[in-house]
Amino acid sequence: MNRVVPVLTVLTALLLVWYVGAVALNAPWARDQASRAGDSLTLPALVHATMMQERPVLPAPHQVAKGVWDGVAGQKITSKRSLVWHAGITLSATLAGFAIGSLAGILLAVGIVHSRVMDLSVMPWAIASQTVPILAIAPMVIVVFASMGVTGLVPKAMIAAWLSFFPVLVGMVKGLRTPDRMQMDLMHSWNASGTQAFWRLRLPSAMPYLFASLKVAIAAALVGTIVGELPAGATAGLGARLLSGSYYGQTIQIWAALFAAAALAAALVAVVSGIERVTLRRMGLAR
Amino acid sequence: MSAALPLIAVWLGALGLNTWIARHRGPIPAMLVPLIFGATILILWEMACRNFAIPSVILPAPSQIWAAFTGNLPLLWGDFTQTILKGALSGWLIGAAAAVATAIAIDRSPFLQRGLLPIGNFVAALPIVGIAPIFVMWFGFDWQSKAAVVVVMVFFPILVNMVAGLKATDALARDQIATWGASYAQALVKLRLPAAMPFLFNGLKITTTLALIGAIVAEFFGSPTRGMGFRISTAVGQLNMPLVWAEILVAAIAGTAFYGVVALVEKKVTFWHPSQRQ
Amino acid sequence: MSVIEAQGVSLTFQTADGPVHALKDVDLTIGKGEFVSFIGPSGCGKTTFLRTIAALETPTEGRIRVNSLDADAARRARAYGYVFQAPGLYPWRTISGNISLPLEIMGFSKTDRTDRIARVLDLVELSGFGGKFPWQLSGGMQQRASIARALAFDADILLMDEPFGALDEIVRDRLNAALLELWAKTGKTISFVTHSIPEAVYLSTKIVVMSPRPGRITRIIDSTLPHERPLEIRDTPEFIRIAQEVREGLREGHSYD
Amino acid sequence: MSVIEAQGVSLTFQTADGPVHALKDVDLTIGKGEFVSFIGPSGCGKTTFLRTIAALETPTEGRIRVNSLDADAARRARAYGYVFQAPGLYPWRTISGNISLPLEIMGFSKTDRTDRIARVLDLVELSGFGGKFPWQLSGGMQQRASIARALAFDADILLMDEPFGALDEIVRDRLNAALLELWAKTGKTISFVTHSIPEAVYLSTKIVVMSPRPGRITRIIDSTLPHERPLEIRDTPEFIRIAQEVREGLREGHSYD
Amino acid sequence: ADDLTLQLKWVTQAQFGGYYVAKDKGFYEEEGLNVTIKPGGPDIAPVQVLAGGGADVTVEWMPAALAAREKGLPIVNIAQPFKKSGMMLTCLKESGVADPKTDFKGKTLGVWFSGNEYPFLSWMNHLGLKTDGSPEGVTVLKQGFNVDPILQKQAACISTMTYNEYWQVIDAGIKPEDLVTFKYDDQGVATLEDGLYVLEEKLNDPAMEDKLVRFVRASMKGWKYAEEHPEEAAEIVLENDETGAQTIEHQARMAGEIAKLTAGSNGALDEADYKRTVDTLLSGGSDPVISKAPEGAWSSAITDKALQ
Ligand SMILES: Nc1ncnc2c1ncn2[C@@H]1O[C@H](COP(=O)(O)OP(=O)(O)OP(=O)(O)O)[C@@H](O)[C@H]1O
Ligand SMILES: Nc1ncnc2c1ncn2[C@@H]1O[C@H](COP(=O)(O)OP(=O)(O)OP(=O)(O)O)[C@@H](O)[C@H]1O
Ligand SMILES: Cc1ncc(C[n+]2csc(CCO)c2C)c(N)n1
Ligand SMILES: [Mg+2]
Ligand SMILES: [Mg+2]
Repeated sequence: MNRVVPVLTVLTALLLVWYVGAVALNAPWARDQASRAGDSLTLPALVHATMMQERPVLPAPHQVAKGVWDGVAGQKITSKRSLVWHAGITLSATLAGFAIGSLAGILLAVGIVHSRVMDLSVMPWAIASQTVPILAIAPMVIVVFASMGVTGLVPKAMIAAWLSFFPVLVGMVKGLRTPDRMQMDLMHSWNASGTQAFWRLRLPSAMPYLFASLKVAIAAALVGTIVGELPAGATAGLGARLLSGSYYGQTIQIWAALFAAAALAAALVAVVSGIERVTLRRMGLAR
Repeated sequence: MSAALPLIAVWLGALGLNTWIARHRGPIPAMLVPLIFGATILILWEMACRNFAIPSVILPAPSQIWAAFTGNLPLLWGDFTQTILKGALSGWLIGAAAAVATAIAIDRSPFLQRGLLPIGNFVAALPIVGIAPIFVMWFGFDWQSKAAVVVVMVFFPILVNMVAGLKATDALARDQIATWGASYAQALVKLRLPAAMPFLFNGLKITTTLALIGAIVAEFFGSPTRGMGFRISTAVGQLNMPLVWAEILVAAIAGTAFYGVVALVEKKVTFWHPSQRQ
Repeated sequence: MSVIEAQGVSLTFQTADGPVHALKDVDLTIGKGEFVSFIGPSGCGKTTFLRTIAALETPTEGRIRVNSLDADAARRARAYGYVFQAPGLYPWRTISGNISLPLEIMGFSKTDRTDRIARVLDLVELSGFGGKFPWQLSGGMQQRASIARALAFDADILLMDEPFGALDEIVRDRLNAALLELWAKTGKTISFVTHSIPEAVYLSTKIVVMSPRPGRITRIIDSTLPHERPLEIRDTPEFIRIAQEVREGLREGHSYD
Repeated sequence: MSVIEAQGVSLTFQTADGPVHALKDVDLTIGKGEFVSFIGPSGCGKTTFLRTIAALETPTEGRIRVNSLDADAARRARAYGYVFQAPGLYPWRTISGNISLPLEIMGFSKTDRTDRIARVLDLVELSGFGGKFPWQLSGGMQQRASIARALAFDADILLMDEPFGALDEIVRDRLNAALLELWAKTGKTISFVTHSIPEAVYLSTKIVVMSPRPGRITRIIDSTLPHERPLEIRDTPEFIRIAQEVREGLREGHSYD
Repeated sequence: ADDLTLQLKWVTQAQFGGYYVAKDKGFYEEEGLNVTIKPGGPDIAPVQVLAGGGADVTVEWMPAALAAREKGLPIVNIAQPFKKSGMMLTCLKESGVADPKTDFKGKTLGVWFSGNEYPFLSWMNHLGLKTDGSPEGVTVLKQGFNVDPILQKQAACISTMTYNEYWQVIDAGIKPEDLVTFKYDDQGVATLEDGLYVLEEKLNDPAMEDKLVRFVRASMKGWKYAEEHPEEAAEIVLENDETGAQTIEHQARMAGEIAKLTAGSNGALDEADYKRTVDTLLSGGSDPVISKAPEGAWSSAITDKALQ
């Protein structure tokens, strides 16, 4: 409850800035139109004109809200014009990619912390892998998968996984190395095996790092999926929706899809945060 | 099947060699192991391209890529300055500064924390692909719009880590500084910022590579006729895959170097953290 | 003039398996320049009481006044130096850096800081270790560094939670003597938690005996020893009598569980 | 039969501002069932020596054998329980969970674990606190929990680094007696670091006095006290004589700096 | 039925109406074909999909196809449903561009890349304008997916198709009289668009050849139907659009414009058109798109049989 007031305050401030921005950015166009038509606009008329454009440079909040509302509530969920339908498609690939990516990140981190060969050899190449501009090779990934007969969700999920494994890897390596000397020594003095020290010391210590990384990773997975949806032939999903909106200069549609994607990302991050809070409380780490 | 056998043989051989070298301590094995690992991948790649006759428009062999790399150095250098130095680096610096400042602002005020963080999460989660065309519209075709994309892209990861870091001090240390009647700013500078450094660097490291991706990808949505993203999309259209991969090679070298520098600074700054002490 | 005044202070921690009554109805007045020791079984609330004085905990009942201010205002006025039970040194600063920290916060000049650091390092016998990092020191050395840190800025009130627990008898004797000397010279008010009966008797003008579950004061023993205290005073009958009284008080506390 | 054997052990730490000679030419043999106390000024290498025995540090010179194995092999054979100078409890586990941890690692059954936890909690007078988290306990209670953890799995060798430093006299006496009883009953070999001369004399069959810079053994005093030791033994002339000898040894060590 | 995959050059829209009509009206089915239509996108290089085995036939523009052929990827034009080019450069009148020969110098022009830049480059070659940013040439912008650069006045001219982007500019509120357009066709630099291409080796396989014959026959039937019923074609396209972003007005108009481009083609490539395309690409200064006249880049084998 004590969140409502602050959130609303910030929201109001943001909306205000947004409206001002919308007027400022859309005004040249409105003036241009008016002067082409041979008349000039009074200030109220100008403001009014900036709120009503069909392809505004920056759509006003209420236009975006209407776009989202039409996309969410104005259609049957199974309709191709429903944002829910597109979001569902994006979500499934995001979750699959996130699962694969974070699992890979965790496993690699475990390997790196326990094996010197992996520590020395994997990390530089994991970094290099992330510098490969994904949009550039995404079409190739899709082409290669397609030539193996795999299409649909899997190629997108692989791109999502590609982007999401790295934050998890970096965070987990740091987290798994966080236990201080005395804690490691205790384990040592009990002759705990690597596995035991992992489950009982390294992993619990790494939890705060892990969750910070997972939050980044799930957002990254969504970006990856959307990127994957662009060259995937732009058939369905929020990415395709963004692209087609962009292609036809439908700014309102872009922003509506953008907000749907951001809402999805925020929801996903919130879910991870929720799991984090429960887990850390269970572990007694959150006081 | 028989085409795969030599590949497996090479892979096993390299693995064995590396395992043996890794038993030795010191800087030379530490250099050697990743190099051998990388060399193995390259050899396997080259062999795969030849043995399976993979067409170069799908996947060029390393030797072809290298030829494209050495043959186009001035071009690649121009793209590098445009995309990495102007787009990625400036965006990363601005984004990181903004994220740290926001984290501190949020941390300072519980009101903002409750109000801004959820909305901040939301705004920062706007996918770049949607933002890029808008930013091109707002900030023009040149590197400024790319930097803006990078700012948005790196902001969230750094913010998340920095907020976590500012919460990371233990109760004793906080009590300690309270007894000295430290002002908020003093507690921040002397205690909480240093304690947050391991987390901050976590975020900074993750975003070095994100910054590159952002700058390159943003060029797909409109650019002048130079830059790595421009070159890649153009070269893909021309089926000049070796040049595409040469650009990717540049990105990989730049990204690894960028990451390496940040990691080096991290080592200097957080020398006291158990993960650095070992 | 009373410097610290506790009236009907109670403090209850709410934990998952029920409330813990760490302090119950504690009344205590500490005058200016007094040296008060707290002694009592482990878990009886000594640390909690010191923390309450320092405004690190808020009493659930009653109130604490320090220098006629409420505790938190006194904290902001930098009224005291606190030595915690654990050293709590910052790993990213050297020993000198750690001692320098509160001085920086309080705005001492660079040269003044250097002087003070050298002086307190010498006092706790750590000269030459200023450049080391905390994890390069032994347990006792870390504890001494943390004492040095609290002494460096010359607060009027010192709150010390088992400062000499990890030190051997001989260093401890020397530091006891140094502390007494400092106290006599500066007229500081000192609250001191210890587990050693001789130490409590040797140092204090007043000894507060506490007992657990709920944590409360069971005896307050005023010392009749003179202000001037050579080490040999520990063999006088007066000393032994007071020690005996404290021991009895302690024993009573223990018989409760 | 010798259980721990150190021959010419030296250990030097390399730090940014030069090497620190934590141990220099240490020779020591500890027989089966002995109770050896280490005493010496802060920073003289007691902790370092215990860590070397436990194979947590590798000597730069000389060698250590435990149970005729090298130290690391003995560690792998789970030859000892180690009580560190700081409690080092895991914040994400309750007290019971902390004690249970080494038992889980060593593969004790669930019921066995529950029994043992109850027994050692009782031994250190913490029954009823098993469900609390470490930060909900006082300093002394945390220290006792860490002792309980090391006792729970019944290792043949106990390495204890100032286990009773944060406890009051009365609990300390009781735990001293309990430790002696445990030792007599089980015939464990115990290496024990303390700063208290009476404690060292009361508990030990052999007292090792160390001195710093470089850390080395200056005296080894064999106790002539009988195995059976009521608390009153502390007033016997024999006890006082040995204590005096230890005190002299300590003083010698201090005169070096 | 025999399976066959068609890779489009761009997203689902009336530009590809003929294929969707053929599928929807059952023309493919009648020929015993089961055709999968894969939409393209800004970063799909159709020839690459072809090389990777992701499709059997692709829709591509001839300049890109010939350039790919010169890069060593043997692809062959088997049919040419589009007779005319729809490409043009659309300029704001206020930017002062009236005559391409004199007015482009120093202006900023928006161009599509990813293999679509060849016609533009050869046109500039013809005009003797440099495109590398040197002062006596033009400044080239890589144009994104939309017509923003002209609306935002970031460019004097942008690339448009007669059937699509041009109307987006109009829809955005700019009056036709405020615009100047230059069709590639009118400038004599037109190149062939939207042909059907396969890998050369496929033609050596009689079974595959037979499939392609049936495919081209059915596709042309679809195209001719679409030409006559643009409204219906637009509706069919809309049904097949999974993004749900298209509007019927825009697609119907597009179908009408496309009909103008397909009119006059029966599917067979006109050798004269081919020659003109090759000449355009070969000609011009220092940096021609292709360096020598290609051989075997088209084949009438399929259309000969399909059109009997
Ligand atoms: N944060 C907390 N949450 C719950 N219980 C607490 C907390 N802090 C202290 N306690 C409880 O309060 C009681 C008093 O603790 P306190 O630390 O004051 O003891 P103490 O007298 O300093 O003991 P010691 O000599 O062992 O340090 C103990 O029973 C302890 O378990
Ligand atoms: N990791 C380390 N790096 C550098 N120096 C160290 C390290 N650990 C210990 N030392 C140094 O070694 C010496 C011996 O330390 P040790 O901890 O063994 O002392 P101690 O006898 O246990 O002292 P105390 O009674 O204070 O615990 C000290 O001078 C200390 O500074
Ligand atoms: C990024 C981008 N690249 C190429 C084209 C060109 N293009 C390929 S097919 C086709 C038909 C349009 O209706 C067009 C214009 C574009 N538009 N956007
Ligand atoms: Mg305490
Ligand atoms: Mg020690």
